[in-house]
Amino acid sequence: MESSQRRTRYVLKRLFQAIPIVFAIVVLNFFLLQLAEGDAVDVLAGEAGAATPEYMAELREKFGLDKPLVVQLGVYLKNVVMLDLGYSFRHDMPVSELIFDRFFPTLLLMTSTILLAVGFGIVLGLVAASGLNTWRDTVISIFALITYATPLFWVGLMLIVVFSLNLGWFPTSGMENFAMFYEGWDRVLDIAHHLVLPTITLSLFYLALYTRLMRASMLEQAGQDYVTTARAKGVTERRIVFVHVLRNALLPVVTMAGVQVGALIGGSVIVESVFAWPGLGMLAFEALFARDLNLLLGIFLLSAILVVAVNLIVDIIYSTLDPRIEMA
Amino acid sequence: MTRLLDIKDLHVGLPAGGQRKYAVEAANLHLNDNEILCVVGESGSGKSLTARAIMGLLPKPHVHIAKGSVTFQGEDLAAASEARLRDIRGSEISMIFQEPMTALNPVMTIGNQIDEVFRFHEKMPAQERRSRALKLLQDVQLPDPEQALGAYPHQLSGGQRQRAMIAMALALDPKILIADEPTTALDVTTQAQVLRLIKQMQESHGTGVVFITHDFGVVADIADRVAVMQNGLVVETGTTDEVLRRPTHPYTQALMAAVPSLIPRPPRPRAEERVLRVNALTKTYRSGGGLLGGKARVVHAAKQVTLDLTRGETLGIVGESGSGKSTVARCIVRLTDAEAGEILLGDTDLRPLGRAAMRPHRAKIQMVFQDPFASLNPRAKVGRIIAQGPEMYGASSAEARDKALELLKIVGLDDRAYDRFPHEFSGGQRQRIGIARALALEPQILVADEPVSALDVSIQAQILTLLDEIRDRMNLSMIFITHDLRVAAQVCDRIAVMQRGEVVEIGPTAELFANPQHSYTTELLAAVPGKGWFASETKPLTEAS
Amino acid sequence: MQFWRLFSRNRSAVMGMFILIAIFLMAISAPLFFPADPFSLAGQSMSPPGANGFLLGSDSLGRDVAAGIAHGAKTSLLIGLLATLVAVFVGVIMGALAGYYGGVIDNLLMRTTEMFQTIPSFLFAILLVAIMKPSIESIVIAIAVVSWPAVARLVRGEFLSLRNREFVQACHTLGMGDVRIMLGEILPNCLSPIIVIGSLMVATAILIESGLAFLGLGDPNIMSWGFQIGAGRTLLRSAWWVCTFPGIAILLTVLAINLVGEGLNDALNPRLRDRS
Amino acid sequence: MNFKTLLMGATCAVGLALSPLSALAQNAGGNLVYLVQPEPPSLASFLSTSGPIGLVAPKIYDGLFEYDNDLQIVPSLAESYEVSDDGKTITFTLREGVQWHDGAPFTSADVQFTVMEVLKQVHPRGPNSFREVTSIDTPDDYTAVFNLANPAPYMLRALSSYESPMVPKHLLEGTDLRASDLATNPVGTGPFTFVEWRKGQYVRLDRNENYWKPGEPLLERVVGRFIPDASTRTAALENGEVMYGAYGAIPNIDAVRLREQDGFSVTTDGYSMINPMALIEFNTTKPPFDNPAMRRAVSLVMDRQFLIDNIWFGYGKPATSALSSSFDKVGLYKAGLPNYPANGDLEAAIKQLDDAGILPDANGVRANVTLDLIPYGEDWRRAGEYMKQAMKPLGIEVELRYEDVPTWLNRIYAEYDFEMNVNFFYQLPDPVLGVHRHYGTDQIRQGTHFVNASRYSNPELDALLAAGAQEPDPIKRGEIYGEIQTILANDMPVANLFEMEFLTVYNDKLVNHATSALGAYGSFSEASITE
Repeated sequence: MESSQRRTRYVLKRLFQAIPIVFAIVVLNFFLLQLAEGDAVDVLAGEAGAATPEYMAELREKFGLDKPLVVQLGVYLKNVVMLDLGYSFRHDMPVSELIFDRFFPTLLLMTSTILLAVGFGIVLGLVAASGLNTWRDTVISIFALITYATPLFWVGLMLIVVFSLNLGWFPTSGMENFAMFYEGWDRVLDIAHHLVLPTITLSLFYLALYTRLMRASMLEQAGQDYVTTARAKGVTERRIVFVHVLRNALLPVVTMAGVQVGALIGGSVIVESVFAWPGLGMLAFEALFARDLNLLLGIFLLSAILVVAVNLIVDIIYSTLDPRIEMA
Repeated sequence: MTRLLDIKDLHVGLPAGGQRKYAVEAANLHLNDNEILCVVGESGSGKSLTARAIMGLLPKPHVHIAKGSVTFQGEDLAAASEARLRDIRGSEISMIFQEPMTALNPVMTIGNQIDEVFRFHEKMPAQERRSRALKLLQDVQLPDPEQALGAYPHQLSGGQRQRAMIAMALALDPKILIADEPTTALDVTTQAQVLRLIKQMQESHGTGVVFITHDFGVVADIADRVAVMQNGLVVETGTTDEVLRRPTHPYTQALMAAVPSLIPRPPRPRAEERVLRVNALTKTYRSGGGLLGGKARVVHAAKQVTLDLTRGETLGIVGESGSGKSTVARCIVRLTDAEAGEILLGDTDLRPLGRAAMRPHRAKIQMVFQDPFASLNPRAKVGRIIAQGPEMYGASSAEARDKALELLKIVGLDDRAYDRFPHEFSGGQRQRIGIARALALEPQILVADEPVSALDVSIQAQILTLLDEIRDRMNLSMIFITHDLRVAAQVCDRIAVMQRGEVVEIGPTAELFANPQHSYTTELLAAVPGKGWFASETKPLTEAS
Repeated sequence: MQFWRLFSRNRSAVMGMFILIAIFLMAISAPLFFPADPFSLAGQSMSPPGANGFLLGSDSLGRDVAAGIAHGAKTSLLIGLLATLVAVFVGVIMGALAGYYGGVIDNLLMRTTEMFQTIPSFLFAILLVAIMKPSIESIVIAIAVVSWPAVARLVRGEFLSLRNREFVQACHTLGMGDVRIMLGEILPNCLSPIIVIGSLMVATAILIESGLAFLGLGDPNIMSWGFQIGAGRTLLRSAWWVCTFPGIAILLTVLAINLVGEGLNDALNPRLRDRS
Repeated sequence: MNFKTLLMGATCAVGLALSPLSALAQNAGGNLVYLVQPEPPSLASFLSTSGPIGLVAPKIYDGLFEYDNDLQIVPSLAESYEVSDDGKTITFTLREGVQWHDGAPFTSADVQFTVMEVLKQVHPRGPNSFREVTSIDTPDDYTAVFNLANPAPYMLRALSSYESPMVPKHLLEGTDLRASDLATNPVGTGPFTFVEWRKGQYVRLDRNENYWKPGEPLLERVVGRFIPDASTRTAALENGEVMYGAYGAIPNIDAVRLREQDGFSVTTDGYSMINPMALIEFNTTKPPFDNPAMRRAVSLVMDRQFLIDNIWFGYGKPATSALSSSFDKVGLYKAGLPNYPANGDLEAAIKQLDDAGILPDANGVRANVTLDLIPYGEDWRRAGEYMKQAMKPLGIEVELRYEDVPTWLNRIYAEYDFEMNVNFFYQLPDPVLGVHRHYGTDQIRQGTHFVNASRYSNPELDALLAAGAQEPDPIKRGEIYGEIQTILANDMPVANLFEMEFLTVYNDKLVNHATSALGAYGSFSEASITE
């Protein structure tokens, strides 16, 4: 009872601490975006073909862009506190609705990527470490480095060419088959089918990181005293690796996975672009170039909250993996 | 009496290209049942590798048995397969290590770690494994065995962890227990308890024990037979009595001579001039707490500590880890800010001084640190380390250089040391450099925080002698922090005993040793290993070497 | 030299270093071998490698891909190095102050660092470049801004552990000033991890630059590998060489830097020294 | 001049629907997925002429007319029209029995409301197209009488579903048009009804069962997909995931490749209404381009054919005048003007500058200029890179500037902070609609996009433009525009580069998708997928 209570208190404390950070991010980005030339109205008018200055002034008034900056920021922050993310200038709908619509695909891609990258990274790192300085180690290290060093979009396009066009195994892009609009389990399968290539592309980039980290971590742990103790107890090498070393070696990997989540939302812009995956990264990218301030701030806000939440989850996972960590 | 183990002509090979070809050379040792063989030696003597070679636990692949045999009940372990060794380890021969914190897997419960021994060697139901583990923990006298079973290593104290390690090692009633410095990381009182436990367990099970240690006190307390190692060679073997009382090899003789006597040296007259007075010094550490954070943990590191120091005197502060002795030292040199009390240097209270106000007084109190490896900047040359003090206080670089060279000579190093980096020196030499640095500012008071505890016993004696010489030559006053009562007996004029942040007793060394007033002092004195073995034979330190 | 002996034990690191040296030489000697402006329309467009006197082919405007790679090497390395230098500079200052002083300063600086780490970094880089308008300077600044927090955290950790080391305390007892302790005593002792993280950061910076270029945020006036890839990506299916060769150049460079980084890590990290 | 009454029965449309191909396709039905690039900001085609809106909205809305590939009028919501002798009254007879997607009947009141309250008020080009319309009478539900101040022959070319969609009065009247729900949930009379728009993914339209054209639409469903990356769009087309891409959705380089493959076709049909022209705008108010010689020199040095061949892969036609050569059909285009060499003429350009006294300095540099590039895709960057190289031998050192859309729009049309700018304009079916906005003094409208950013002002030209707009006689009108083109060829406030040819790339299984002059901005009502 006591530990769950402490955990709750810890979670609350962390969330409480995150509030100023999230707000600082919003304010920072708000002012940064003010430095950009042109505004949402310019874009809308430019796209519309021609618009009179009167019409544009009218639009600015409607969007509240004619007010002093501080007032705009104040209004925005007030709304955020009331859980209202405002209205997207460009899409003409509430930001929360837009973001919500993209949240699921983002989460899907993020989760599958992390799972794949971390999962394979752990396996490869383990294999490499257990065959230190053998051909296995070398091949894995070089493979990991090459996947990391190859520009992401190049990998993506090549995967499309090979697996979609030449082999016909996977669809080129999108999240669903838009000719058929499947429902039920067919839809789940369809989405999974569409998820394969973007996930592989994105995780290839992160794979190297986890492989290397896992390898180094395994090596470091393998040199620890408790491994000698286990050996002195007559425990098999297999158990030493999989029970003793693995659990300790996972700790830094888990930490890294938490740190990566933030990068992943932004880092997926290219993959989302190449595979037309309807994620938040692309939405943010478009919002930036449309000067859709509310939308962009909303996305930054959400991603900040997401990062905080994921870090919290990672901390909790960490504390179950490592009994030395007490949450206080 | 059965011969359990026979080591013949053991050579442990080191990686090619190193300074030495063998870490252990032509070692011949044997072990009978129901006896404790102590392998004793200084660092680099090869004692630990000998122990590991028995178990086939040499750090692979570079260190290996190059030659010789390790016969265990008629079977040559040096030639045994890994699978066979695995069968033997834990069941027939088991091992305990120096640092139980790192030797236990931090993310596994004690119960699980003991359980593994059963699982890998015998088939028995989980229920039985558990009850046997519980029994083991009871046998090693852990206060709450039930709870210890589910505890993680970090939740136990150092002594408890080592008890758990012993329980694990004895789980299957092995014929041989190899103990690699099992008490070195423990406080004296705990050490005494653990040694007692090992002895008890050994006697009740009839186990043969190979006990590795550097401490002759421990050897004296526990060993049946002793093997002395130096630079990979076994230089002398024999019964404890033979080796300790009638050493034949010069190295053994020198080592024995270097063990400081527990009999305090003769008192010296105490000067009138008080150079330092510490009044009611208080320091509290807090951790945790804060916003929504729950209760803060409070540790009283120094509680109303009062001391004084006269010119030319050495005041010892003695205590176990966590007693607050280092905190007091750090407060005095103003590395830590005490929250109450006075530190009177002459008439100036140093405690409330800010950084700038403190600066002119800095030179008067200097410090010598414990760890000769951590206390010198690895990226700075020795000359700079020593000379930068005088330079900061206005000496020209030529003056500072001359000063540094002079100090090098005083601490027994030659001029060439000036342009070298710390890693080119041995531990004892580095400690000399540390002393030279402290002396460079010509201080009145030298605070030495465990200056010899990281050193081998022969080096330790040299450094203690050096400190003594310097004190006399420069008319220094010294505060000497140590956990080792033998050292304290030979260095200190007066001793303050600290426990949990408080000075429980303070007085002249001889009086304190002869007639301790506080029960804790008595306890400490009682726990000193090897009492009675050396006291009568060894001469006072000042006349040795 | 000890360092070199340790470094050269790692064969792949030595190989990486040779690749890197070759790339450096290429960057320096580009004007010798390709004296013309790499943007100049040198001949028949979309020539495959080897044809029409183009070693690595030409792009849709007839620009020499090989010349672009040679001249682009300078830009890409420059962006990588400059961005890393800026990031390391900022990161060291922030991390050193936070780690050395602790307390409120640490809290404040680390919250700031955390904030920058909470913002999706690539997106933030895009935003900065878009706001400052695409140019070498803005790309360098953007990459530095998203990279420094990692350095700051590392340096903070090092300072945190080193500030309580006895040699630092010895300096305190000598009455040495904070700045001198930080710069003269502590910093030299955490150079190794900084060098390692810095070397990897150069590689990451080059990748970020190519990513920005892919999204159309490169400097249009300066030849870089990112530019070539951005300009050649639509040709990937028809004239693979236009974007593949710069891609390989990036791959080799990033690979080489990583190998060297790993080698540095092995050579500079004493904990790993005894292995392999 | 009198316009004759054109009477067109429904027979024509019925005839088409009964053609054997369509009959076959009708059985097949099918779902068409096509490319919409980029994702439209809204679907309010009555508010915005943004290109991607045109790819979706005309499937939902109808206009009064459609236009066939020869730009001839085809009846749509208007079955016929009649122009009075003085050209000032146009009477439209509307189709009976047409329903909005929500079931309400379409009547003349909708036409009146659409033109007077919507298009004339909030449509970007509406105020220009309908500027002569003073009122609309609705004597009955199926008759709409347009009363004009002056004859406006060009207006009849602006009544397509793309240019002037008919919108439902009953849903819009009394609402804020600019914040209308119709922008994201459109209701029209067109062949497809709006179902769903998932941002970032697709917009889905299903067959309108009550469409007024018998037997149409043939397709069950039309889905517009948004794929940001060009290479992926091509891959999706090759893979059969999408079947149709227009307006540069498929890069020319890929189109050229697909053209050679079985199963895919490339066409330039379907763009005759828009007449796109690539060009350079000069800032004529400040040095160095305040000097016409500089502007002429730039126009002279450009190898237009190089741009077409190497960046647009053969699609396009070198510009030879301020007007597109497609206006030749209506007699407005003038050939043989100077300063538009197809392959560039460096010597002539140098001579221009030498004669004007703009001489190179010691380094051979005559001017340092910044060239802004329209941020609408890679091709324009390539064009800029070419131009930079092309101007170098002329002694003009160019710095390229590539900014995002809002920054660029702001710079060119609000701040006027530029020297030369690469851009493209739609010249549209009549110069009044698409060309006048470049050159008229009245079109110097700070803050309004895609108008006279050169700030070229020439009273003589203004007078000619005004005359050209109102001249009903084609011969005279041709003469007026001939003069206009001569002046512009000399003053060159804008250097036209080439007449762009947009490409539609499609899967051969898709048939009858290009039956109107609007091409991709058409309705797809006759399109079908064959197996």
